[in-house]
Amino acid sequence: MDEGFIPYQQSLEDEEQSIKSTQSVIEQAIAWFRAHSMFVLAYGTGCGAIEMPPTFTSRYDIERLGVVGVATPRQADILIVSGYCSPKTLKRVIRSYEQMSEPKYIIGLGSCTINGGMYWDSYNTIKKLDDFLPVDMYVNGCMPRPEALIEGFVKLQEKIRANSSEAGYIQYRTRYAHYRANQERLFGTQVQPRYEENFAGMNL
Amino acid sequence: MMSYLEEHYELIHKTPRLFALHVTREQLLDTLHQITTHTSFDTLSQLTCTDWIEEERFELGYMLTNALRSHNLMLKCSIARDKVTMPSLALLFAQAEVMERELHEMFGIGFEGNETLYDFALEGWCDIPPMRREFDTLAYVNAHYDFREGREDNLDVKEEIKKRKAAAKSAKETPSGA
Amino acid sequence: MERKVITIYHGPQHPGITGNMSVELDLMGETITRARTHVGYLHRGFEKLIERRTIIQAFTIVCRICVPEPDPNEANFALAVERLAGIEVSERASYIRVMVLEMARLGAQLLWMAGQSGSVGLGTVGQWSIYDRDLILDLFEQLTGGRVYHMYIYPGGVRRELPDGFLERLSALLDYLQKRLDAYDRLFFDNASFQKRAIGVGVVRGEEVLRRGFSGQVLRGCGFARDLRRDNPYLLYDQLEFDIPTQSAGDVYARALVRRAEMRESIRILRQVIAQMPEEGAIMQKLPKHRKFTLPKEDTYVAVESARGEFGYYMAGDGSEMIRRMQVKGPSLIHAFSLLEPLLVGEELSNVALIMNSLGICPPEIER
Amino acid sequence: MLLLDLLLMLLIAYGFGFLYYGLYRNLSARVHGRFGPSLAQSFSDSIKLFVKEESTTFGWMFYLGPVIMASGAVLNVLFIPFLNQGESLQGLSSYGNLIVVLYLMVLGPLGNALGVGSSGNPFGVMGVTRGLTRLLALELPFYLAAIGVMIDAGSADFGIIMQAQSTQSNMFAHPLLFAAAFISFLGFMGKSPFDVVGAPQEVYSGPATEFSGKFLALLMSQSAMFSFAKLLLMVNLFWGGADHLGELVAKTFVLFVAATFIGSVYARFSTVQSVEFLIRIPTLLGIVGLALL
Amino acid sequence: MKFELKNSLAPLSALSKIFEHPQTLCYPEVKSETVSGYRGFHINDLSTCIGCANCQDVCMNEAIDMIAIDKDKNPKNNSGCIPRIDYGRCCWCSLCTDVCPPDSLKLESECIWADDDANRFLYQPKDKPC
Repeated sequence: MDEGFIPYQQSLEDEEQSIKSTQSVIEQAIAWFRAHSMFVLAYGTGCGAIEMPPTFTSRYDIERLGVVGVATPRQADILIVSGYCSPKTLKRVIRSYEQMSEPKYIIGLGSCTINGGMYWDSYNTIKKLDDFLPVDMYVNGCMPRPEALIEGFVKLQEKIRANSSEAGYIQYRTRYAHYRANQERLFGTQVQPRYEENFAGMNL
Repeated sequence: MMSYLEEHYELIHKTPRLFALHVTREQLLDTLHQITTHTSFDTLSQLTCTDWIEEERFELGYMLTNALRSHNLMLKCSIARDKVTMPSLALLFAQAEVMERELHEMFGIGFEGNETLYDFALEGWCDIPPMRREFDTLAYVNAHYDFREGREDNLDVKEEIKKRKAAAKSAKETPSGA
Repeated sequence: MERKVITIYHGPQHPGITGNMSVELDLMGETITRARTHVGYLHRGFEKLIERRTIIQAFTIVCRICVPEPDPNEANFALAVERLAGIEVSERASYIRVMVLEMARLGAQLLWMAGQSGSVGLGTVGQWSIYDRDLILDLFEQLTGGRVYHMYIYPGGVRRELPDGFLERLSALLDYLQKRLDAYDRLFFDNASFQKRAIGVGVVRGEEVLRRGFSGQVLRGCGFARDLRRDNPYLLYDQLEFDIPTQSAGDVYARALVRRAEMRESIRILRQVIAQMPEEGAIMQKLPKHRKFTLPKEDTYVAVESARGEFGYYMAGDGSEMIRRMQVKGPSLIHAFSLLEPLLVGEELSNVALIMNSLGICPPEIER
Repeated sequence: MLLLDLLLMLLIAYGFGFLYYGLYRNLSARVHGRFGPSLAQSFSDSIKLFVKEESTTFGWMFYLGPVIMASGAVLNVLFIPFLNQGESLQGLSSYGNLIVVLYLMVLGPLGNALGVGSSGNPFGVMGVTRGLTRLLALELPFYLAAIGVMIDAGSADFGIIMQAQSTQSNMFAHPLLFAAAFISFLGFMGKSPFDVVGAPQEVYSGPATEFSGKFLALLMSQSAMFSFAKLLLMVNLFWGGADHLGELVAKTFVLFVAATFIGSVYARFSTVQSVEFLIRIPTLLGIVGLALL
Repeated sequence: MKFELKNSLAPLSALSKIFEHPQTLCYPEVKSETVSGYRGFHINDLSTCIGCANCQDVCMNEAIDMIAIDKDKNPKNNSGCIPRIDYGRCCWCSLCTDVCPPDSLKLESECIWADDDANRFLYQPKDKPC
């Protein structure tokens, strides 16, 4: 473990180089459009929702990157889980995530989604978000600054353009049993509609 | 306003604008009735409960404030920690209904006359009421959630110091002994 | 002809909700027949966590209780600990605390304006007011090192000295905000279509408004000039002169006008603080080590006027270094239940977001 | 030859529709004091939505709803002539007249009602009922103004209407009629204070709540073309049409900027309020305008 | 409600904003300069850190682990351990920097980091002389 954060930049570039050669031009074009037009679901789940207004309005204006807030999960591509998440909120977050149409991504804000944050010993918050949902990008901070949130979107754009095969929504389909087991451990068995009915026919 | 309270109840002066008085569970309703009619303390601004587990009692605090919001009066009423219900104030104060719902869920205190005692913050909670002192939140967390790995190489600094001192001492003896 | 009633959730995932809570509405057409508020989405069990932390450790978690305006929580916590432990705070530290509280109030009012105008579709006001609030957050960044969560008002004083040139930058910002408030008057408060939407909606009147424990703009909107900064003064508010703006109509527009006047009052207070701030004075009292800082077996009640109403803290010590019990009562606990539910009956669905923003309902402080 | 003409008109409407939609986001961003997205952002949004998968479908009527709306928008574009004389870009206007276009403008909300009705989402149904009640009130002043223009020109045919304005365009000849038509034009374009149909703070985005993926892309494209058609209609009826494409773009741009700026500084009326407002002042203007003909 | 012309036309004055320069900080292109004293990532001067674990004791999030160091930078470091911060727990309250006796643990103002692998957030403070 050398000091600071391992430089994330070049680890992504060489991954992109290796994938770019295998992608056809059309796939690269589609990935470009997906990266440059991201619809975020208007759902402030935790205290990070206080840093979204400055990011989406005139001070930091994330619409320059093509990011717009939309009202319903049907129209959304990205779900921002902003900070801690109580089981009651997690049920609604999972339901919203499952209603979104693919390809869909999750951004986890703050340290509470990584390892429990400062509510690590609270009986009513979940500790690791990626036990229950596939998280595509974590943004560090308590609460992350608008610039950090934009940095998260920029890195997510690179990841979308890289069109990597283990993106979040693919993992949610392939490893659904793992996520389902964790969800049932928390909520009991009969709560959620089983998500896999509507991808039963698809080739995983 | 203060004169009425002085003669009728033994008042505790906590600060120039904060008073307290103890009342038992039976006298609660008519004391409240007397206070709200004779003095200007007619608004319930907070309903608190402190769990004194070693003295086996819940101490309920009815925070009253006057119409000018300049003084506060704390009505403190101690009850046993379980199987005791309190009279509901939902008819006297509309805001008491939600406060009682919260205390019912967090401490398990029953309030007769308050029909809306359904769940306030926790959904599908099947453990003992969480704010009671005997509920250990860390044990609950370790039972229901698991943390991220990768932090096992934490060392206890005191043992390390002892080990280094022992190593340093043994290093000093061996050259002399060798 | 039996009218069909459907139940919808103005739910946690909704652009028109002021945070993460939901209102269950029974609708006949678009008219609401019954409303029930559901909270608990943001419950983290603050009071349980505080019983596991020493006082200085609990100080850092307290400001996370209410997100739009964290500073009244820090001030409440510091005042309660100082009253129980008997700590005296220097005058300069009290002046800095008043400055921080008034700057936070201005930021919260600007954030309210964004929510209120968003609920009637006026996006432009929200874009401007959140930019102006961000200028205040820049000053907080230089002063405390944090944008939203400052962790600055410490039991016994404040944690850092003012950076040099801070008061000049603050008064420059106040002049800029004074001009901005006139621009908001033209665009938002005197906007004919906002007046058409806001006048006569969500009316709170009547004598028993005081008995039901409402506070803040709800009281001042229907004629009662109640403000804890003057009725039950704390810190140095009795040495500053400011007046309490009130309106008489008691509807959404009256509460908006009250907030408009309060923003100018906050600027006036901040100017007095800049003028009267003493130059020297210790900003922090020496406190014992955090494992040995104990509170006596005493309890007290402290209340601070936040941008939305009275924020009350009950705190009880038990002689150990941990706080025995701390209970927080924000204004939204009363406004969201015993006021919002009867107020929404008979209203149109399009007025739900309008009324919720006007009452200043902030869900994290309801269930903590 | 006609087929080529129709295709060219559709391409122009599609291109300008998205250009204006991108321009709308940029202009309102500048009023907000920010840069806003690139002009082609709306175009890339619709392409992204085309390659997305829909999360749910509610039977064949749910499919047909957006198709009917798109057909309403396309027919509107084809029946309104782009230029006021000459052979090219006349479309089907020789086969129809102003009354046919006014009838076709109702097709969109009708398709919307059918599609959303089959989805059964309460917010979608609420959005559609709001749309239909507001449409009722919007049509009143617009039809008065249209009748005034037809009486003044003596016929409902676009060519004659535009010929009659060769000396002085209707906007200056009958200012009251233009004012009534412009206020209801704001409503047709979905600009505040009449954008109650898809108000996100109230009914999640109204009729478009259930549509996702390709449906949403179709909705975006047809609303872009439909708004270009309405701009075209206003220019033809009240500004004497356009001799060449450049003049057409200039005139539609002016009307578009006026609508955008008004839309970004006014709050939104509720459904009842917008109906009450539209019945009083714009209708009065229309009646007085008719009397002064 | 009577129809006041003044109130209906007042909002149009807001359109003068289009002539002013937009007030946006374009983050990815223009990196805004960081404020001195902003609570960002940790830095720890290993030459003065004595491995006393005061920071671990005061941190209520239990975010700080004391891990053994390979190269012995500070002879006075009698426990041979230095702090490592778990950024899945830290709340940047900087209580640890207040209680650090040799004042070796500090917060720099660099604070922007996004990553798609959650296990990369165990942060080893950079060794910077403060």
